[in-house]
Amino acid sequence: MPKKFVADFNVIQNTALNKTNFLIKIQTESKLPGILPGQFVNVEIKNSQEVFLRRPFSIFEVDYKLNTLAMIVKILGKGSEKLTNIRVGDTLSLVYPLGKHFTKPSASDKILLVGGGSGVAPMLFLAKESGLPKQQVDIILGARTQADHINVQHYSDFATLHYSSEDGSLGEKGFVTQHSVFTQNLKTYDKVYACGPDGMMKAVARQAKLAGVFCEVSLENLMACGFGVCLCCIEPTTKGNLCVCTDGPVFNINELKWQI
Amino acid sequence: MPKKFVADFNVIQNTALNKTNFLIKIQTESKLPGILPGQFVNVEIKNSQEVFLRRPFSIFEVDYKLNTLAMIVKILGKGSEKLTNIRVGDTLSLVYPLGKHFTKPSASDKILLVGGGSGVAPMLFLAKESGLPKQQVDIILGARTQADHINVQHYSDFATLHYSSEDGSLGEKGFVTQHSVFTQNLKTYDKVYACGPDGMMKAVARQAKLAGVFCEVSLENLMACGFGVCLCCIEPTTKGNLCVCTDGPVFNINELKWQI
Amino acid sequence: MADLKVRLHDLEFKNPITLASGTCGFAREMAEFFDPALLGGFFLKGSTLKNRDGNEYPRMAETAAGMLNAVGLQNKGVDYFIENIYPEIKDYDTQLIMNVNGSTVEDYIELAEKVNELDKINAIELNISCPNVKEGGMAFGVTCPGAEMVTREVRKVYHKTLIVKLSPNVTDISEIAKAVERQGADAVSLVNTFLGMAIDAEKRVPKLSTITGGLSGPAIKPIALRMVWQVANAVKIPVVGIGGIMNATDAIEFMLAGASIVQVGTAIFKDPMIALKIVKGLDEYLDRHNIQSANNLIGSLQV
Amino acid sequence: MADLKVRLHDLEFKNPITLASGTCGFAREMAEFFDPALLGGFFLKGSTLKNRDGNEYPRMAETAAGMLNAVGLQNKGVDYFIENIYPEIKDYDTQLIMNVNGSTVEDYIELAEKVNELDKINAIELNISCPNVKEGGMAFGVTCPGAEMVTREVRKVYHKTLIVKLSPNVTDISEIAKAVERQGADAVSLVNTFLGMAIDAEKRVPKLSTITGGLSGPAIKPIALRMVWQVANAVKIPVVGIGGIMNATDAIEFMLAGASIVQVGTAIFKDPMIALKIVKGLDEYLDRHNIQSANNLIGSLQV
Ligand SMILES: Cc1cc2nc3c(=O)[nH]c(=O)nc-3n(C[C@H](O)[C@H](O)[C@H](O)COP(=O)(O)OP(=O)(O)OC[C@H]3O[C@@H](n4cnc5c(N)ncnc54)[C@H](O)[C@@H]3O)c2cc1C
Ligand SMILES: Cc1cc2nc3c(=O)[nH]c(=O)nc-3n(C[C@H](O)[C@H](O)[C@H](O)COP(=O)(O)OP(=O)(O)OC[C@H]3O[C@@H](n4cnc5c(N)ncnc54)[C@H](O)[C@@H]3O)c2cc1C
Ligand SMILES: Cc1cc2nc3c(=O)[nH]c(=O)nc-3n(C[C@H](O)[C@H](O)[C@H](O)COP(=O)(O)O)c2cc1C
Ligand SMILES: Cc1cc2nc3c(=O)[nH]c(=O)nc-3n(C[C@H](O)[C@H](O)[C@H](O)COP(=O)(O)O)c2cc1C
Ligand code: FES
Ligand code: FES
Repeated sequence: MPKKFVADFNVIQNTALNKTNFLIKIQTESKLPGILPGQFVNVEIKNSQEVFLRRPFSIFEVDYKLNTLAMIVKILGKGSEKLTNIRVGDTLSLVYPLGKHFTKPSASDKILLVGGGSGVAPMLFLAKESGLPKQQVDIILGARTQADHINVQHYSDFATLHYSSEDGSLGEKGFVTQHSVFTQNLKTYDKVYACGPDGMMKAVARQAKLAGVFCEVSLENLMACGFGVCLCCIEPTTKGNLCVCTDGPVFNINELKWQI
Repeated sequence: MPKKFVADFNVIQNTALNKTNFLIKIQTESKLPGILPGQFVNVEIKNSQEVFLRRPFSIFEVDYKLNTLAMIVKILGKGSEKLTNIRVGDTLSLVYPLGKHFTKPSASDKILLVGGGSGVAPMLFLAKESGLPKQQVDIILGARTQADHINVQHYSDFATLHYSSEDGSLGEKGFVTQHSVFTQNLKTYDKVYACGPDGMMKAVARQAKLAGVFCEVSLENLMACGFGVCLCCIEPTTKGNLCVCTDGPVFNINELKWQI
Repeated sequence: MADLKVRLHDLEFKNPITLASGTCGFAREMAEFFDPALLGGFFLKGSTLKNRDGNEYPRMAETAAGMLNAVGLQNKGVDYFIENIYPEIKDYDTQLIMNVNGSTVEDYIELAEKVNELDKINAIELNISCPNVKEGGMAFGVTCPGAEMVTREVRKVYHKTLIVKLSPNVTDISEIAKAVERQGADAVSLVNTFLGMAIDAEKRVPKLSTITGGLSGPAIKPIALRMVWQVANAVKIPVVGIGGIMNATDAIEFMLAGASIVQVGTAIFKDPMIALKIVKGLDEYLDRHNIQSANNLIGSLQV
Repeated sequence: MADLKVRLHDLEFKNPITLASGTCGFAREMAEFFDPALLGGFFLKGSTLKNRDGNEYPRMAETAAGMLNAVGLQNKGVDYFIENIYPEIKDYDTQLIMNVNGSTVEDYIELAEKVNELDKINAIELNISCPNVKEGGMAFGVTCPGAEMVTREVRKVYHKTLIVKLSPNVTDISEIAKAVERQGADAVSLVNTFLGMAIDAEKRVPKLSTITGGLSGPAIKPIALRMVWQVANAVKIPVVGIGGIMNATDAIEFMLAGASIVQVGTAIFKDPMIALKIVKGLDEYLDRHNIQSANNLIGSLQV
């Protein structure tokens, strides 16, 4: 019985969330396997003379009834750009589900989620799937300016939303780790989860380590295969070089060899 | 002053003429240079991981007022297939105009045009541009069956149309060279022009040579550049190996080293 | 339904489609997608005597129709394999072939001795062509004396099918092939990756931690195909064709050029199921061309 | 607007972007598209002593991100060039460089002597790396003694800038580069095409009349770039970078790796105007990175 799959999905939605972020929703005819926050898919970029390999994207939403998946794609280069040009009705080949998920919080946990850039996708998924009452879930969403933020208001059913932006145009001014929720309450959380640019995750990890709080981050190393055979995506850890695609992308910060 | 150009054209029409032939009409903002029947364009196939080089297509129609060109594209492989998927509003990069044209008939000439497959395009263009009254222009269009023929009824303003098909489903049964117009009247023509599959052109050439009639054919050798620098498209001739893209595609059959 | 069975020396493959070393893990990773028994075989991830951490990140750069890798033979060592991986995969109903790598001849010998004891491993692929390690690897594979020496010594201790994997980074690959044939290789496999390089123009630094790495994928196919053709015409032992095979047509081309079996590598990253599609495509091709057996395809190019 | 001027030995190029031999005809074909004075230079179609018909059709096969050619140096011979083509192009305000090819050393010498007399040809590119001819060509370029011998003999009779074009079909291209440097080459250009092959699987025949041909285009770029990097680090004479350059970024990568000028080849077939776009892109890059002169880019990779 296979545990990982390759299949063509139908594109049923492609919506610009802002200038560079797109919500792409896709549907398959087969039953979806169980998927947890932190896992990702590897997407084929068709019709490009420049892109050769697939591109990994976090799973953002799952609907097991409709067999749909959603992802948030930020335009970074040629592959993501091409992907965001896809039209409803086109097909998208996925390898899925890939990688390890975030540790599920226990019922009494108070958790803090920190998302930056396209890293908001797995954070929002985790907020929704945490199973915790909204009061136990805080989420800080960071971006450069208001225009870089995406509208996630409807997630306020699952978490208390906090915003930060470097220029102060939305929420508190500064980096996510300068947000008052982060600086003042960090120690009060049982678990901290982060996904976003390297610098941001390292800053979160540094503070969490100092505060002695459980912290998991989701890495975005360059990948060739996405399922553990090429050994290109490795990250140095206390257990040696591990594959981000199979041993991660979620890592406990204590495992990582980050100089923080 | 450049004589050859590279430019993006806008696709303004893409119509299926039958199952495998498409009429693609494109428009440019710049003024078109003078273009004569037999000349061709080299078209970039975008968004294909398999196709690397451009693909040559004969010019089928020119409108100098609207600055439009048309070509008839037959699906043969991956490039032509991709090309026929293009949508109105897309752009198409062309290198143009390329190659030598057919010898213009003189005012008193009676001419016979023989077109097979996608070779009908330059023949119809030549019929229209010959400047001769319809009575002096006969055209035999050949295909395997009726379904492979395209509807060119409106060209009856310029030429008398004759059809042949291998199964007899349209016009006379058999090859173009078995058509009664060809077998009975060949010697009565001042000039014979042919474009189509190699086998067809060779059969036409053989008969024309026997009959001592002036005959030009348009070759479709594999090309890399299309403008005379790579020397890949050569055809052995009485003047040595000549480039089909610059010395041709139109050749007088007496120049060719065909074993006919 | 044509007969897809082919032989490589004294090994039978249920079909000529296998997966290349370093691109299919230890076969169990592929078993998460499909039943390994459906393929001719698996060339397992390169093993060394001792644990190797491999090179630093980044190890990968995408290129036109290909990729560079600089993995550097990361693996836990042959003993770990024997104790922890072999038991899990040994009953897969397919050919499992170890890919062995040394920094010295002694390494190769010791590895071969150990693998010789493994019941379900019927062959080794001697990798003398890895461009991504400082010692050994390609250094042995780019000269005739080097290639001969390793082959000769391993031949002495290894009693099953010995396949030597050749480097394409040489002036005349047929000479190397003939040299290893002389020393008792049962087959040659080619090609390993081409030494290449990628630069980040904006940052003005190499894209790989090791500056250079190994190029694979469809970009290299025309060169690999030429080499397989040359070698198949130069040696009597069978040839394993590798390099940029992405679909059934590519596989067929390598067989026409003289390969008895082929390995699919980088294509797996694009589509983990690709090898099954290639088996199907090969079968259809043989039927369409009225060829009874895949054997009849081997070296049947008309020139 | 940065300063794009660069030097190659004692030649000045108004910018480092030139077109590769065999892909830009005799420059006049390009002049039908744009003013030749806009480019650094043109490496003219390979000339031989006598008229050559070249190989039979088909001479071309498309491959993944590249193409194979088997033109085989079709040209009308150097005398025809001197009488009929040279007069037409000699006043183009750009560097015109002859690409000369022989079957024997004597051929090369005689060619060099003739070209030496041409006022407006300031350099020759000695092609010892053509894979598409039976005699001479690559045979000279794949061994150090062969490369040395041709270079030495031509050096004796040719008094302007002597560029030797190297074959990538070798185990160690830096050795060949060092060998020709020793014999007085003023620069090396690399790479020529890789020997490759393509097969028509349906017809079961080779796609080229010559079975094998030369691979060019973006597919080969990573290998070419690696070779330019290696050679630039091995010799003191300047290096001309060639191989799969499709855009300004590619050209910049070759310069970072150590090329003083670059040649654009196959990309011209895709876009005859490409070289002008590359000049513009290079200029923009230099401005964006605050680099005053293209000279400062050469070999400035940070490793
Ligand atoms: C597990 C995982 C989950 C991810 N989830 C998401 C997601 O939900 N949404 C999203 O928008 N993106 C996500 N990413 C990142 C996404 O894969 C990259 O943005 C994408 O691959 C870029 O491809 P491209 O072709 O657009 O960029 P390219 O044209 O290939 O590269 C553009 C530039 O970005 C750099 N770059 C490309 N990929 C990466 C990377 N992974 N890390 C660092 N630098 C890189 C390149 O070196 C280059 O400089 C995820 C990545 C991983 C590994
Ligand atoms: C001067 C000229 C004018 C042309 N005019 C037209 C036209 O008006 N309309 C039209 O439909 N086609 C025309 N063609 C042919 C057209 O260029 C080819 O059909 C097209 O390039 C095929 O590309 P592809 O990618 O679809 O086929 P591929 O996938 O590249 O090839 C499919 C198969 O066809 C063979 N093949 C491809 N091109 C040729 C060729 N030129 N000669 C012989 N075999 C070939 C290949 O070897 C392969 O077996 C013309 C060609 C030339 C040289
Ligand atoms: C990521 C990666 C890792 C590889 N590791 C090995 C290895 O451990 N041993 C080996 O012999 N070849 C290794 N190779 C080379 C492949 O087995 C194969 O020879 C090469 O990739 C060419 O085939 P392809 O173009 O189909 O990938 C590796 C290739 C890649 C891409
Ligand atoms: C069709 C064709 C013809 C060529 N003819 C010559 C030649 O006559 N002399 C020569 O030195 N190189 C010749 N080359 C090699 C190119 O100059 C260049 O070295 C090679 O194509 C790699 O560069 P590219 O990838 O940019 O094309 C030819 C290449 C092609 C594609
Ligand atoms: S991407 Fe291949 S092992 Fe992780
Ligand atoms: S196609 Fe290049 S010369 Fe004709």
